[in-house]
Amino acid sequence: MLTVERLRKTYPGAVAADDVSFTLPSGGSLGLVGESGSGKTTVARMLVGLVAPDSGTITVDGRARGPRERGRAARLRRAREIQMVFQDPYVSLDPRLTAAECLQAVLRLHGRDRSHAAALLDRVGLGSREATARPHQLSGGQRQRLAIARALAVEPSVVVLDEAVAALDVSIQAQILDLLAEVRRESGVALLFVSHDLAVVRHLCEDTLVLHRGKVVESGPVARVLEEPEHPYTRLLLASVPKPGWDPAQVAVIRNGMPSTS
Amino acid sequence: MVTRAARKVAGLVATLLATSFVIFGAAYAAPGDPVTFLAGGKENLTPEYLAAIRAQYHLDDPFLVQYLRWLGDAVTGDLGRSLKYSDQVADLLAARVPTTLGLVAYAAVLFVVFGVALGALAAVRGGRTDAAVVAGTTFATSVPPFVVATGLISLFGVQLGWFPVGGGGSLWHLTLPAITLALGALAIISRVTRQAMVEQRELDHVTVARASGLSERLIVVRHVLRGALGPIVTMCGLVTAGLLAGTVTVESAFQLSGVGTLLVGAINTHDFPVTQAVLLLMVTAYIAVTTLVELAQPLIDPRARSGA
Amino acid sequence: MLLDVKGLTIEAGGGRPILRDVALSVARGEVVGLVGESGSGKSTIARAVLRLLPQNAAARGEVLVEGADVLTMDAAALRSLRASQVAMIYQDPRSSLNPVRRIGDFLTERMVHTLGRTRKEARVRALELLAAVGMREPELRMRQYPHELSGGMLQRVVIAAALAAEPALLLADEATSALDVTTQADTLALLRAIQAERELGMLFITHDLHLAAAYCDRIYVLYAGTVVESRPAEALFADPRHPYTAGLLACTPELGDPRPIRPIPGRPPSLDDAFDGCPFAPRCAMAGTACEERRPVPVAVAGGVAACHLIEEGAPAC
Amino acid sequence: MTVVATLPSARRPLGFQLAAALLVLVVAGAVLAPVVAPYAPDAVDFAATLSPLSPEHLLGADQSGRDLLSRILYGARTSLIGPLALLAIASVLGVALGTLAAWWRGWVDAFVSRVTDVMYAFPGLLFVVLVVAVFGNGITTAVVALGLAYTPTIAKYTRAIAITECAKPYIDAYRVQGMSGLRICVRHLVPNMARSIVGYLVVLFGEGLMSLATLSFLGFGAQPPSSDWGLMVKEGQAAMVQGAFLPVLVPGAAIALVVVSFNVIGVRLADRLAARRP
Amino acid sequence: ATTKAPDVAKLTLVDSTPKATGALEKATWLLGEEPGTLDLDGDGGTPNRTITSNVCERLMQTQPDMTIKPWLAEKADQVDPTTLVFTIRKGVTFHDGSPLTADDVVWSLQRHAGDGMNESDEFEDVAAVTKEGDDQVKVTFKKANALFIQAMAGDAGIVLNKKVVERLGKDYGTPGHPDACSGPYELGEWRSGTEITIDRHEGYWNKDVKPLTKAVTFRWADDSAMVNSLTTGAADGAYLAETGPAVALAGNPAVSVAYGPTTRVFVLLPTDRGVLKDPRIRRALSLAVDRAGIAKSGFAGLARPWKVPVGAGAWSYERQTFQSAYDRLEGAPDAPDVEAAKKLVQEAGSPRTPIVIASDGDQARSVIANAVVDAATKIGLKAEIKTIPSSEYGTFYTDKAKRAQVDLVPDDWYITKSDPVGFYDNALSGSSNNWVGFSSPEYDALVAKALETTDAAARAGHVIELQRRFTADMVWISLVEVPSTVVLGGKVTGPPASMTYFGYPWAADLGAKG
Ligand SMILES: Nc1ncnc2c1ncn2[C@@H]1O[C@H](COP(=O)(O)OP(=O)(O)OP(=O)(O)O)[C@@H](O)[C@H]1O
Ligand SMILES: Nc1ncnc2c1ncn2[C@@H]1O[C@H](COP(=O)(O)OP(=O)(O)OP(=O)(O)O)[C@@H](O)[C@H]1O
Ligand SMILES: [Mg+2]
Ligand SMILES: [Mg+2]
Repeated sequence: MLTVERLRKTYPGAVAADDVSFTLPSGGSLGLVGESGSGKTTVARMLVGLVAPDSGTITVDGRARGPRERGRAARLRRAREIQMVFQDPYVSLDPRLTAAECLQAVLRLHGRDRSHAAALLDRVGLGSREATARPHQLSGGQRQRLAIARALAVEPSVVVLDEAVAALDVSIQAQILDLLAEVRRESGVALLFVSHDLAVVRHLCEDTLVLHRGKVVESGPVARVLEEPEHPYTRLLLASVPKPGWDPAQVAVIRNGMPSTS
Repeated sequence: MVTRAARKVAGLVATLLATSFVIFGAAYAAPGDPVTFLAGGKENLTPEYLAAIRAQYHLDDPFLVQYLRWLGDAVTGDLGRSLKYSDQVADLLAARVPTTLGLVAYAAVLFVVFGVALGALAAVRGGRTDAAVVAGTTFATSVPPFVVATGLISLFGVQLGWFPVGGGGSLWHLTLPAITLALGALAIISRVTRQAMVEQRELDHVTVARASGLSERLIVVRHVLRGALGPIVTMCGLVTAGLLAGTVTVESAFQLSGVGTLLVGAINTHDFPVTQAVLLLMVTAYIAVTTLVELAQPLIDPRARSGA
Repeated sequence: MLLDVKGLTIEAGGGRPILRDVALSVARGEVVGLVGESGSGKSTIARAVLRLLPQNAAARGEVLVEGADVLTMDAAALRSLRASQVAMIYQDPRSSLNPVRRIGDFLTERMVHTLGRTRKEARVRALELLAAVGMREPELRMRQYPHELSGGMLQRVVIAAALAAEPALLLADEATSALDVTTQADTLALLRAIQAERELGMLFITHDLHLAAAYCDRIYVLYAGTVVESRPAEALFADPRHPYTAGLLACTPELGDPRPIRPIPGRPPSLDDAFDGCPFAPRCAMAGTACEERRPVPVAVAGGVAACHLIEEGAPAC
Repeated sequence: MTVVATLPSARRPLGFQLAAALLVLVVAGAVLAPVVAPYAPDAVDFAATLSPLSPEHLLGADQSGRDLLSRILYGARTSLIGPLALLAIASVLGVALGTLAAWWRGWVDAFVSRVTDVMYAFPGLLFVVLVVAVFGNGITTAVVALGLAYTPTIAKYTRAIAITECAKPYIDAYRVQGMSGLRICVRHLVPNMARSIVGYLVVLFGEGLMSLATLSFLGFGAQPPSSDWGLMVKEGQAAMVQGAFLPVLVPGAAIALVVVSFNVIGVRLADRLAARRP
Repeated sequence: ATTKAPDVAKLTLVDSTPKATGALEKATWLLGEEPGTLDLDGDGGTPNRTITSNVCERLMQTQPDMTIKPWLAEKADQVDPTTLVFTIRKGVTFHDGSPLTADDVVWSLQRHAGDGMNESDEFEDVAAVTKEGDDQVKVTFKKANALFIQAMAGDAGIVLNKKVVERLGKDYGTPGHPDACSGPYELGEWRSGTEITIDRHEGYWNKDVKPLTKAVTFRWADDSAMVNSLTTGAADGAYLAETGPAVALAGNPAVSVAYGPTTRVFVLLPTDRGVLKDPRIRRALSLAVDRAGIAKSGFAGLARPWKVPVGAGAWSYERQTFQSAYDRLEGAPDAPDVEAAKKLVQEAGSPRTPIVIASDGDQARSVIANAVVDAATKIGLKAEIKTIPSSEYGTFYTDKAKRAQVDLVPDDWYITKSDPVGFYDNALSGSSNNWVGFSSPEYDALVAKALETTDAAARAGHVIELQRRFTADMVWISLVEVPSTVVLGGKVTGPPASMTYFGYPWAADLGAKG
C-alpha cells in the first residue's frame, strides 16, 4: 500500500506539484491524468526517488521513504518498493546490454538468481531470439516489454509507468496495455499509470487522479470521475477528447466558462 | 543582457587571475631556488646580478605579495627586463606585436573567407564537390604547419621566388606565413560551416520554407546560412584565438620576428621574464577573444538573449 | 478534383516501396482524413503533393493538383504551386519556424519573395492573418521570436502563414498531435472554421482514428504504403470492411465504451519487410492462402473501396 | 581545439581502407623496425650524405648519411608512443573529471569547469611551452605536459556527452534499481560513452602526434639523436639549403599521412556514431 | 639534386674582395640572428661584433691581412716586460662630438676588466690601468704577456664614451639608445626584432677613411632565408658562419663568394668526467673519427680535415716551417685508422662507460656528434648524444656543472690573434679551457717562453713543439678547418674576406663595383 501525503515540489518559476496526496492499495491501479506540464512526471519521479520533494511524505507499506538512502541494503530495499517504466523505450534501455543481460544485471544486483531472466522474458512475451538482441535490434513494443520485465525483476510492490505507451503505435499500445493488465492480475503488483490519454486510463485503471497545474483537482474511481466529472477542468479534458459528432468549437466555450486557477 | 555581460566579464577576470597565477607560479615549480631559475642560464652569476633578480621579482617577500606586485607591475606595463636582450620586455613586445597581429588578422581574413565559402559550397553542391572539399580539408588539417611552411618556402620562396623568404613587415612578406597559419583553421571552419549548414538544411523549418515556394538561393542564404551562423561565428572566434598560439610555430618556421619567435627564443635562452610576459599576453588575448565571441552570441541567436 | 493522386509509387531503396499504387483525391471544400500507424507513409503522400520526395527516391504515377501533374512540372510552376496553391502545416510548430528569425519575417518573407508583394503590403496582410487566427496583440507577435511563444500560439502562426497565399489545398500533417488535448481542440476548431469559410480542400493526416472520424468527411486508411480502405468517416466507423481497419478500431480504447480492447498481434511492418501478397496478412486472423500469395486489388464497398481478398470473395464488387 | 565533423555516410570507404592499411603498415614498421630497417637509425655513412632515392637508400639519406627509411621506421616508435602516452594520461584524467562534473553537477561541476577553463585559456601549445620553460626540454616533459594540456579538452567532451547520456532514462533506471552512483558511472555510464570517446581519441591522436612533432620541431620535444619525425624535419631543414629536399619531405610526409589516416578513420567513426544515434 | 660541393683544395683564399670604387646609398647585410645587445661587455656574439666593429674602435686594429696596427692609440710602447704604455691619438672624437680622452680609455679598460664582463679574461695578468699625463695610459702586468697588445685589437680594446655609457646605464646597447663610440659608422635606428641600421658618421675623425656606403642595414635570417635573400638581391652580403649556404651560393652567378684565411677549426673539447680522462681514449677517438666525412657532410665540402687546433690563418710568419711540421704530424688522419684505435682502446681496458657528446642540433655539430658516435662504436666504445639549446652552448665554457654532464663538446674555435701562440695557453695547467686536466710543467714553461720570444723563427720552433705536445695528448681533438666566407650580391664589393670583420670596420670598405 502506497500512501502519498502533501507532496510538493517547486522549480524556479514553476510549481510542479503542490499538495498532492493519494493512496494506492496493494494490487490496485491508479491513473494520473493531466495536460502537459501539469506535474505528472514530477510526481512519478518523486515516488521513485529521482526527484527529491520539497515537502510531503511517501510511505510504502507503512515505511516512509527518505529522500536519499545511504548504504546498499537500504537502496535495494527502496528499489523493491517502487519500480518505474519510462516513456520512451528507445532511450530507457542500456544500449550496450542484450535483453537477457539487462535483466541479469538487475537480478544480480538484488541477489536473485540469474536464471529468472528467461522466465521474466517469457512473462512479457519475449522469446529466446529477443533475449540475445540488443535494444537497437528490438522494436518499440519489444523494448517496452523488456522495460516492464526489468521493472518486475526486483518483484516490486508498485510499478510507476510514466506515459509508458504514449510513444507506441496504436496496435502495439494495445498489446502493452493487455500485458500490463495481465501482469497486475497475475503478480498482484500495484500500478501507478501516468498518462494524458483519458481513454487509456479509463481502460486500465480502477482509480484516477486529475492533476492541473500541480494540484489534484479531482480523484476517485475512474468510472465515476470520467462519467460524472465534478471539476470543470475534468469536464474540459473530457470535452476535448474527439468522439463521433464532436465539435471542437464547443471546447472553447467550456474553457471560457472555467474559473481561472492560477 | 547587461548582467549576463557583467557575469561574463567577471568570469574573464577570474580566469585571467588564475592563469596569471599559474604563469607566475611556474617559476616556483621549477626544481631548486627560483632565483637561479629566473636568472636562467646566464653566465657568471654575480651576487649583484642575483640581487637584481631578487629585487625585480621581490623574492624576499611572501609569495602572494610577490605575485600581486608582479601583477601590479605587469598591469602598469612594467614587465621587467629581458635577460637575453638587455632591453625592457615591454619594448621588445611592442616592437613585435604588430607583426604577430598582422599575421593573425591576415590569416583570419583568409580562413574566414575561404573556409566559409568552401564549407558552404560543399554543403550546397554536395556530391563530388563535397567529397573534394572534405578530402581537401581533411588533408589540410593533417599536415603540420611547420611542414606546410617548409614546403611553401621551398616552392614559392626558393624555387619560384614569388615570395620573399624571411624578413618581414609588408603584406607580401606575411602572405606565405598567413596561408600556413590559415590552412588548418580554414579546414576547421569549412567543416564546421558544412556541418552546420547540412544540419540546418535538414531542419523542418527549411523544408517549410522550401514548401512555401521560396527560391533555393534565398533558402540557402536566409535560412540555412543564417541558422548556421551561430556555430560558424563561434568557431571562427575560437580558431582566431587559437591562431595566436599558432603563430609560435609559423613565425619560427618563417623566421618572422613576432611575439611567437620571441617566445621560442626566450625559452631556449631561459629568458623567463620574456616567457612570462609573452604567455601572459597571449593568454589575455585568447581569453579576450573567446569572451567577445561568447558575448556576441545573443546577437546571432535570439534564444541566447533570454534565459541563463 | 482539387487533388487527384493516381497510382503513386515511391521507391527509395529498402525491401518494399514507401508507397505502392496509392490513389487518393480531395475535392474543394472537403476534409479528407489519412490515418495509419507510424511509417505507413502518410507524410510521404503529403510531401509528394509538394514534390518534396525523399532523397534518391523514384516516384511513379501522377499527383494532379487542379489537373496539373506535380511530379513532372517545371521548376517555375512548382514554385508557384508551392507558393500559392498548396500549403502545408506540420506536426511540430516549433521546428517549423526558423528560431533565429522573427515571427514577422516568417510571415512576410514568403509574401514578398513568392507573391511579389511589397514589404508594406505584406506587413499589413500578416497583421490581418494573425488577427484572423485569433492572436491577440498581432503587432507584438510580429516582433517576437518563436521561443517567446507557446506551442498553441505557434501553430496559429503556422496556420496564418499557410493562409497567406490563399491556397486551395491545405495539407495538415499531424498538425495538432504535438499539442495538448485542450489546445488541440482549439486549433482544430480554428482550422475547421477557416476551411469552411474559404472552401479549402484539406488533407488531414493523423494516427488517431477517433479524431479522424470526428473531424473528417472521408478517410483513407494506410497500411505499409498502400491504401487498404477508403470510406466516408461514419461508414468506416460503423462498418469497417478491411480487417486492419476493424483491428485498429478494436484495439483503440474508447472513453465512453469500457469494452476490453483486442490488440492486433505482431508489429507494423518496416520498410525492410517485403510482401508478395497482402501486407496485412501476417497479422490478420482471417488470412487465407490467397492473402499470402496475391496482392489484393481495391474493390468497391459501400461508399468507397477496400483492398482485401476476403471482401473479394465474400462480397463481389457492387 | 578540435572539431569532429561528421561526413556524409554516402562516402566510399576506400579512403578508410587505405588509411587503415597505412596505419597497420606504420605500426608494423615501428614494431618490426629492428628486423625490417635496412640500417641502424643512427648509422652514419658519409659516403651516402644527402643520397637521393636509390636502391641502397630507398628514401634517401640525410646530411650525416643516415638512412631516412630506417630513421622513419624507428622514429615511428617515438612518434606513435608519444601521442599514445599523452592520450592515456589525458583520457584517464579527462574522462574522470568530465564524468565527475556531469554526474555530480553543482559545485563539483563548477569547480571542474573553472579548472578546465584555466587550462583552456592557454591556447594551443602554450601550456606545454610554459611547462617546458620551467622543467626543461625533452620528450617526457613534452608528453606529460601535452597530456595535461589535452585533459580539459577530453574533460569537456566527456562532460558534454555524459550530461546527454545521464539525461537518458536508462541511467535513471539504474538508480531506480538501487545501484550506487559510483557503480553506475564506472560500469555503465563510462562504457556507454566509450565509443564516442574512443572516436574522439582517434582524431585527437592525430592531433597529438602533430603537436608532439611541432614541439620537437621547435626544439622542445624529442632531442637528437632521436629519429622522431618532427625532429627529423627540423634537422632536415639545413639540407634544403643545399638543394636536398628528402630529409624534410620524407618525415613531413610521414607525419601528414599518419595524421590524415587517423583523421579519416576518426571522422568515419564519428559518422558511424552519429548514424547510430536515433 | 644536391649542389656540387666545391673542392676546398682548389679554393683561393684572399684577404679582401676587389676594391670598391662607387658610392652606395644603402646596403643590406645579413646576420645569423638578432644581436641581444650592442654592449660587447655584456655579450660578444658574432652578430654583435659584426655590427659593432664598424661603430666602435679599439686601441689597436686588425687589418685584413690579420696583422695589427695602432689605432686609437697612436703607439704602444713596451716599456719593460710588465709595463705597456699607450699614447692616445689626438683629435679623435666620439659620435656625440666630445673628444676621446685618456680618462675614457682608462675607464673603458677597467669596465672591460670588470667582474662578469665578457673580456675580463684578457685582463687576468693586468695589475693596474692608470692614466699617465693627458694622453697616456699605462698598463702594468703581474707577469709578462706578449698577447695583451693583440687583445687590444679585439673587444677588450674598445674605447667607450664614459659619459654616455654612464648616462644610459642598463639601457646602453639596447634598442632606442645611441652608441658611445668613435667609429666610421654610428648606430642609427634599431627596430627591435626587425632591423638595425648604422649610418656613416659624417664627422668621423679620420679623414683618411672615406666609407663609400652611406648606410648599412642589418637583418637576420636563417640559412635558407639567407640564401634566398642574397640570390634575389634582397640583401647585399653576409659573412657566413655556416657552410651550407656557401655551397648553395657558390654556383650562383648572381652572387660572388670569397674565402679568406681563418684560424677557425672545429674541435672536440674533452672533459675529465669520464673515460676521456685517459689520453689513450682521446688518441683512439682522434684516429677513428672520419674527418673527410665530416668535412663533406657537415660542411658540404667547404672544410678540410685538420690536425691542429688553430687554422692556417694564424701562420702569419714562417709559413713553410709550420706547413712541414703540420705535414709530419700523426694521430689525426684524414681517413679513420680503426685498427690502431681499437688497440689503444684495449690498452685502456675497454671502458664501458658511455661517452656523452654534446650537440645543439645544428648541422655541423650534429654531423660531428654523429661521426663521433659512429667512430666510438666502431672501436668498441659506447657513445650517446646530448642535445643542448644553441643558446646554452656557451655555458660549457663558464659552468662547471654543465660540463659535468658531458664528455665531449664539439665546437668551433678561433683566435682573433694571428699567432698560434695565442691559442696554446688554453692547455696551461689550470687554464679555464683545459677541461680535461692536462698538466705538464714543461708545456707551461714552453708557453711562457714562447710568449716572450720575439724572434719569428725561434717562436715558430716553440709553437711547433707546443703543437706536438698538445696533439700527442689530444688535449683537444682537432677535426676540420673552415675558411672564412663572405658572400656579396652583384652590385657590391670591397670588404675583407678574412676573419677581421670582428674588429675591423669592414663596412667602410664596402661600396659599389667600379
Ligand atoms: N528539471 C526541471 N527544472 C525546472 N522546471 C521543471 C523541471 N522539470 C519539470 N519542470 C516544470 O515543472 C512543471 C511540471 O512538469 P512535469 O514534467 O512534471 O509535467 P508533466 O505533467 O509530466 O508534463 P508532460 O505531459 O509534458 O510530460 C512544468 O512547468 C515544467 O516546466
Ligand atoms: N527521406 C527518406 N528516405 C528514406 N526513407 C524514408 C524517408 N522519409 C521517410 N522514409 C520512410 O518511408 C516510410 C514512410 O514514412 P512516413 O514519414 O511517410 O510515415 P508516416 O506515416 O508519416 O509515419 P509517422 O506517423 O511516424 O509520421 C517510413 O518507413 C520511413 O522510414
Ligand atoms: Mg511528463
Ligand atoms: Mg508522418
